[in-house]
Amino acid sequence: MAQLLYFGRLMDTLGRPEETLTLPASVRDTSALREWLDRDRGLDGALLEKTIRLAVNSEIVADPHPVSDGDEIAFMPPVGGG
Amino acid sequence: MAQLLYFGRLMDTLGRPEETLTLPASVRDTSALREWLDRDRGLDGALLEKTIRLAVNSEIVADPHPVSDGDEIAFMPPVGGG
Amino acid sequence: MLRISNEPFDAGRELSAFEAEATGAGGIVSFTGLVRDHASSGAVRALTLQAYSPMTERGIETAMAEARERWPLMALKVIHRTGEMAPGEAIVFVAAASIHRRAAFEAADFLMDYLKTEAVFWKKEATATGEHWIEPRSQDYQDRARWAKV
Amino acid sequence: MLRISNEPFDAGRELSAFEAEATGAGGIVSFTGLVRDHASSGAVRALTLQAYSPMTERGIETAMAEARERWPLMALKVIHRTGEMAPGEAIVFVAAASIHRRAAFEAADFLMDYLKTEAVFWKKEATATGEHWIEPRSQDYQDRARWAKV
Repeated sequence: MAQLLYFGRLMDTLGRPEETLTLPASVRDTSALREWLDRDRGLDGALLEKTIRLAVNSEIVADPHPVSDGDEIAFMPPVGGG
Repeated sequence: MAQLLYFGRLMDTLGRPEETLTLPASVRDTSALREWLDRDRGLDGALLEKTIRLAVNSEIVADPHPVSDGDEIAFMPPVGGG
Repeated sequence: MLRISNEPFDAGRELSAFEAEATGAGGIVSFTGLVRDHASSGAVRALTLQAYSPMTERGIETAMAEARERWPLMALKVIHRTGEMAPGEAIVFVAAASIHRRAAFEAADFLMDYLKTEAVFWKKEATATGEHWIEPRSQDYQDRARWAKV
Repeated sequence: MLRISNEPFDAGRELSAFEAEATGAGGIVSFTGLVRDHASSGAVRALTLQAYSPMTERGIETAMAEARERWPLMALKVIHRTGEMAPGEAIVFVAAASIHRRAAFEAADFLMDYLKTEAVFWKKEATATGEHWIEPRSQDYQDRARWAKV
């Protein structure tokens, strides 16, 4: 099982802040994960935007980065505090 | 009588913060005042330095500026607070 | 010193505490960011800040270490609120102490630019017209780019 | 708001009061200048600041008006000590509030550069080796020159 976290506006897009699921066998990296999840939820490309970055186990990664069950994978829209 | 004010290090140079005196008849402007007072007190040019500015009645002036009895004349070394 | 917390804080009290720690400093610069009361979509009712710990903390600590490398600082402090805040409440407080004021100004300025564009937070503003996620303005990215090492 | 006084002040308390006045501001920048405890001539025992009223006040008020012309400010405050101070005591406090942080940073920075090089004060530092009048460093004049209108 992988834990997926949805931050910022993606929390609204996905309708939840996080979920735990078993990755399909075809999903071995972040690029495949974006595509599969976007299609599975009918998001029309929202997860494919270049400005959405992924973090695997709390490290921001560049696509494609390996993912597997047991990983914590965060979907991060543009950040900014202050 | 004119009132002379000595600020900053000039307070030490002149040995007092201020004094009231009658200007000699020959002293009609700030340039003449600097020269007369410097010579009178034996200051060896301390009052002739370009960095010493004069204020007449609380307005900084450029030499030579008219002075007369009744004026408040301040001798100001380089300023700076903070 | 870094603190990320849901608890409100008082910028004045933080500055006093910071001054007491900054022994030997000649100048202290502080920045306090406040929840604005007006947005383009109307009066602001609330601002909600979301962080991703410990990534958020790690990023800010790295930026603070970079500031200490770039400028000679006696003390450095960052406080950042998370959770829901009302207009006028303090979101962020940055203070930098140094012997000379230029270093303190630049370090505080640098950290604010980092916090605005790279710190791991997401912001949602609630106004009369609903809730809106806010992302950095292009001006924020331009400000941040001033510090790029050449 | 400008205050020149022989009385000690607390920068944190001044920041809290300023924040309460700065309704609608998004950011507040403050600078606090402290009496240093070490000079090249040894440990500092005291610093004495002399002003020439009302020329000193008039000059600072003119610089504050210029800051308000150059940047959109919601509030602006300058406090300056005079008389004798001990190491660690606050000499000067400048605070600027604006909608966006850049204006607040620049206005506070600008006023400090004015205060360091053009404000009508004279400073005397007392150390173990005696008393020394301090004049602006060349760095202070360079900092001030950044704001020249071209």
